[in-house]
Amino acid sequence: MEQERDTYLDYAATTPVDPRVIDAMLPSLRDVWGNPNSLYRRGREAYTALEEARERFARVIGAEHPGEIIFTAGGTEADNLALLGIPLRSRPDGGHVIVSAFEHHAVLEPAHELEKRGFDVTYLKPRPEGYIDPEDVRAALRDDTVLVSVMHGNNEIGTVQPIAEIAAAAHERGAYMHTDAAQTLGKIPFDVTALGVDAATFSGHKIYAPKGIGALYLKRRTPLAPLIRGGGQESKRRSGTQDVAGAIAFATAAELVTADLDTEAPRLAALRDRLIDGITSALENTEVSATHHERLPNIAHLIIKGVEGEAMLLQLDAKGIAISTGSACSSGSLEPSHVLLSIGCPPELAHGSIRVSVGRYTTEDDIEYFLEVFPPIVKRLRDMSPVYEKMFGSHAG
Amino acid sequence: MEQERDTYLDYAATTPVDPRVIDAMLPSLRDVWGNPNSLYRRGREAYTALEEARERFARVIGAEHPGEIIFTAGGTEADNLALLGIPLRSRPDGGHVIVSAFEHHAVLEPAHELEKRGFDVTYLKPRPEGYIDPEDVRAALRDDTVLVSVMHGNNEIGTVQPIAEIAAAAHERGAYMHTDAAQTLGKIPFDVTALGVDAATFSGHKIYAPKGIGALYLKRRTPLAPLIRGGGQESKRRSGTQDVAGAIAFATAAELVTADLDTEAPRLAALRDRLIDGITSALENTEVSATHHERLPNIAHLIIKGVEGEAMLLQLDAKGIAISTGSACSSGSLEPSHVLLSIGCPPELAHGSIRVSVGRYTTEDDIEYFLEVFPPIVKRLRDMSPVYEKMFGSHAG
Amino acid sequence: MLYTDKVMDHFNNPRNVGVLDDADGVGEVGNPVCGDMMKISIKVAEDRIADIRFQTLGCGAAIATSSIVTEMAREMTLEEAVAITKKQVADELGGLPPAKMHCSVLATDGLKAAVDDYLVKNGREPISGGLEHDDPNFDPHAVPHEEACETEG
Amino acid sequence: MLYTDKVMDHFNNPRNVGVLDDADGVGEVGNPVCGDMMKISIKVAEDRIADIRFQTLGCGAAIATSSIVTEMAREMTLEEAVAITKKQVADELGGLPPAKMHCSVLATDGLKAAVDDYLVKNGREPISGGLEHDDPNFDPHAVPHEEACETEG
Ligand SMILES: Cc1ncc(COP(=O)(O)O)c(C=O)c1O
Ligand SMILES: Cc1ncc(COP(=O)(O)O)c(C=O)c1O
Repeated sequence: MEQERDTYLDYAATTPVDPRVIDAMLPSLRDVWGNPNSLYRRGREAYTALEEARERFARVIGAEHPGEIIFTAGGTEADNLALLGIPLRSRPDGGHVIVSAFEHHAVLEPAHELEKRGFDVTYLKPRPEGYIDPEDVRAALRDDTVLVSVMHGNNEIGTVQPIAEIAAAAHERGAYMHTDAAQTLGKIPFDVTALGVDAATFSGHKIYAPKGIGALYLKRRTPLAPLIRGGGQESKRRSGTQDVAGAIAFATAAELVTADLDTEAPRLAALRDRLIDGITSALENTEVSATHHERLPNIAHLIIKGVEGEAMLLQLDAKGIAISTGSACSSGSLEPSHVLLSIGCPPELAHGSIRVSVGRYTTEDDIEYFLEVFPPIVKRLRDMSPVYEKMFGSHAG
Repeated sequence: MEQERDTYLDYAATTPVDPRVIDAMLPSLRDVWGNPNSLYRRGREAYTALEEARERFARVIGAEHPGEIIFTAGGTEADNLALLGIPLRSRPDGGHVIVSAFEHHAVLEPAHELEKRGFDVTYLKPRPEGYIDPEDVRAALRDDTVLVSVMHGNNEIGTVQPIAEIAAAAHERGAYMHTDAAQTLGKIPFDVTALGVDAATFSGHKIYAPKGIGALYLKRRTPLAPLIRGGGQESKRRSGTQDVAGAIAFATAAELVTADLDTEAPRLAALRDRLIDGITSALENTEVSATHHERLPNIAHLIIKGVEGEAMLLQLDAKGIAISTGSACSSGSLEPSHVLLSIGCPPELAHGSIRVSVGRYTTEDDIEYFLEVFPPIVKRLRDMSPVYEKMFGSHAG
Repeated sequence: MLYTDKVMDHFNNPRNVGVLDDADGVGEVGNPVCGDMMKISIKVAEDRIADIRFQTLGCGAAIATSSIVTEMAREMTLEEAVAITKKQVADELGGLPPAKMHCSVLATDGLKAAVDDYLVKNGREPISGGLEHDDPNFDPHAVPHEEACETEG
Repeated sequence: MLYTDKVMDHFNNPRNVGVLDDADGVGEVGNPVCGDMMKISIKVAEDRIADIRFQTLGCGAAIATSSIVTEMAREMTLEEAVAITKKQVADELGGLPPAKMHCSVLATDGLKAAVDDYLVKNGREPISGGLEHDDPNFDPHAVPHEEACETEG
């Protein structure tokens, strides 16, 4: 059967849970299940476990104080909390907010909501190379700019933004700085203090922790209106009984991904580069989507001209390979990836994009298998296309 | 050592995770860890697992359609989503909302937020017996009432509200009806269709599932503005990569608590009644806080006059017993329980309240142990009080 | 979002792929900018579809609906062929995810265009009544709210 | 919110509980409506606290701070006794959770009230300078935002 192979190359979408992470969270599910807000022994044990996880996570990201970590249900909630919470508490009557145009929807959607609530939002276009230039941020800043949110590593094209410089520019004009670091923690060196940001988003399931846990780093004294209100947990910034097991899993996972970063990052980068070389040399009319040199080691993003992304994805799936695509079809909308469009990629090419992302369990063998399987799939789909020859020359593939 | 005993009597605060629930979620952590929004096999497997969990949970609560279940990070998020989402989508320019005054903070706090956003909110006082009378709801309804939110089982005093009648009254006037059922699922028969509500809140860690998972039931065609926006998961009503393992755990737990309800409810009620009899006959100046006869089988709530709640809690803790209290001290505020105040309990008595709640693993032995340990603690604290004799007569305890 | 086995079968083993060199009618619909493009060529004999081939650039559903529509149309009269609805195409495949329903329009439109092309080339009146895609009221975004597709991370 | 071991020790084994029958001074502060109430009685010899007892209705911190303040005050001059600050009480216990800091005011206030009571009964001027609790600027709610306590389910 074709499904025998199991070649997972979509680590940017989600990661397997590391068995060590499961082991770390099981005691909390089995024994330390108390409510961390209760005063008796079981509650205190859970509280201690939660606060230990907070300290460990704070240490991993270079926060000065564990109280700067707010545990959330994931990256999306953390993004929403920062994007709505900081402006709404700092300038309840409205002001100006800057976000980059190629943010994750978890940032863009709350930005749209801010517009409905009286804020002016600038959606800053990335440079065609696929990154946000600090000069462009500087030019967009206004006296009433309250927040700048620019993602650290882009989840599609994998480019890394110069966050420290952007944060400095924001601070010069008195704006707070948020960065979505869901894709960078554990991929490149990361330290909130070195970056100088006021807030940063993290997601557990991108770093080998389970789905449903994440965190917002919020520098002390940064104003924040809560998104979820109630019993006042997380120092009144995020109500709801805390997911202690999730927090432990998350802190453990964060320690693990940063511990072997020095050896993993070059290993992943080599796999990524082999993959890109292999594709671009085997197939004509293929290219890397964004040329900016600062990039995540684990994401390869390519335009495969004249083929539709979902079709490639499904054909690869039939061979046991998992990847993702920025084609419209895969998103349920009719628009291809807003990220690709934002860097000037024409829609007809954006429909033919694929993202291949590697991770902890990816081997050279996986890449060679991909390179063996992929070119014939593209050739077959190009052969089936009514327009490939017309649009891209006479020899398909 | 005193801590040898482990008598957990705070099931209304949180519950241990049922080992069967852990077993049910482990495959999803270990193997079915794909992103349910991805198209390839691993994604489809996760999607199928998630949708199966949704169907199972929908069946347990009597929903007509699995799409009526929105998974959230817990009861608090579900309450916030209903309280903000329904009014803000139905009447963006404001209107009238009714909540009972003894709701959980997870309902009251978003209600305050609605006020800030231009809504008129009525905080309906319960009757002194400790329940919400449908006639009072009827009298408070207005033509512009968009939402009525009355909790099913009160988490402190354990009274059960006549939700079906209240929902009928709300619907007569064109208002939507939400109920917070975090404390009732698995304690009393529960069916959203029989209750006739448009929305209902559930929390995993109250029913032997892990913390950090919950759900909002939202009847088809009920308008809802999302609270957390982004990738459009949960049919655009709650973005964020879904906690598949949590959803499976939650559905499993919900099936288990309802499966043995018929035998468990009377067993718990007997334990509760033995506890109440034991306390009130051993100690003078003690009484049940709310007399309303419709009540949860698992919660005993008592006023222990002339003693402060946290002191009782800590003394019991030293004997290995876990309970909770509505005293101010335990909440970090200076106000005692808003629930007790709302039913007319004077603050000096509210400070002396305890909640003892039983559950799946509570035995008769636990109750007898409690009844052995508790009276001497109260006597000792009353002896230490400068005002007990003056206020409550000559013989302390 | 899940495809049925039949969709996957037609996607993985599409029937009647290609171009008929001596086609009597050719229909080309869609637009690469929208990510999908389809070309159908037909041979006609006695006002029935005697042979049929397709080429499609598009997603799994686009390819599967193209494939199945060629199977459905073969041997049909021209009238029957243009009457195939997108719902019939989807039903024949055992259903399509709501967000993919618009793909079946591509297939039926391609067929209609090919039939009309044949008729017009032969000096006859077109019979399809226009393409659904060109209908100003056609809104491919109109997906039932609750079932709209979701995006991945 | 966690209590230190020393708080728990003083809460579980409070020192100097009771009333002195032949007290020279008695201080009663707090209010049952607020959940806490304290009574201190002292014996005074040569303007030093020769003996001391307390009764407290209140939470763990209220009882522990009452207990420790009686230990601290014993043998002190009256002047030294009224000068004990709530911070010293908390420090002596190895710290208190921020939300409980106001409890130490009860203990120091009780002591001040007892000393003043003794002085006034003996025709002398009170020396405590007033109770902190009665200070209109005293805000027991003023807890640092980030460390405020959390409520349980
Ligand atoms: C950059 C980025 N931000 C936010 C998110 C959302 O995080 P989560 O899936 O934990 O909600 C993701 C992934 O989905 C992401 O890649
Ligand atoms: C009635 C009620 N509603 C809501 C909640 C909040 O649920 P969660 O702890 O899952 O956020 C609780 C418990 O804390 C509760 O008892």
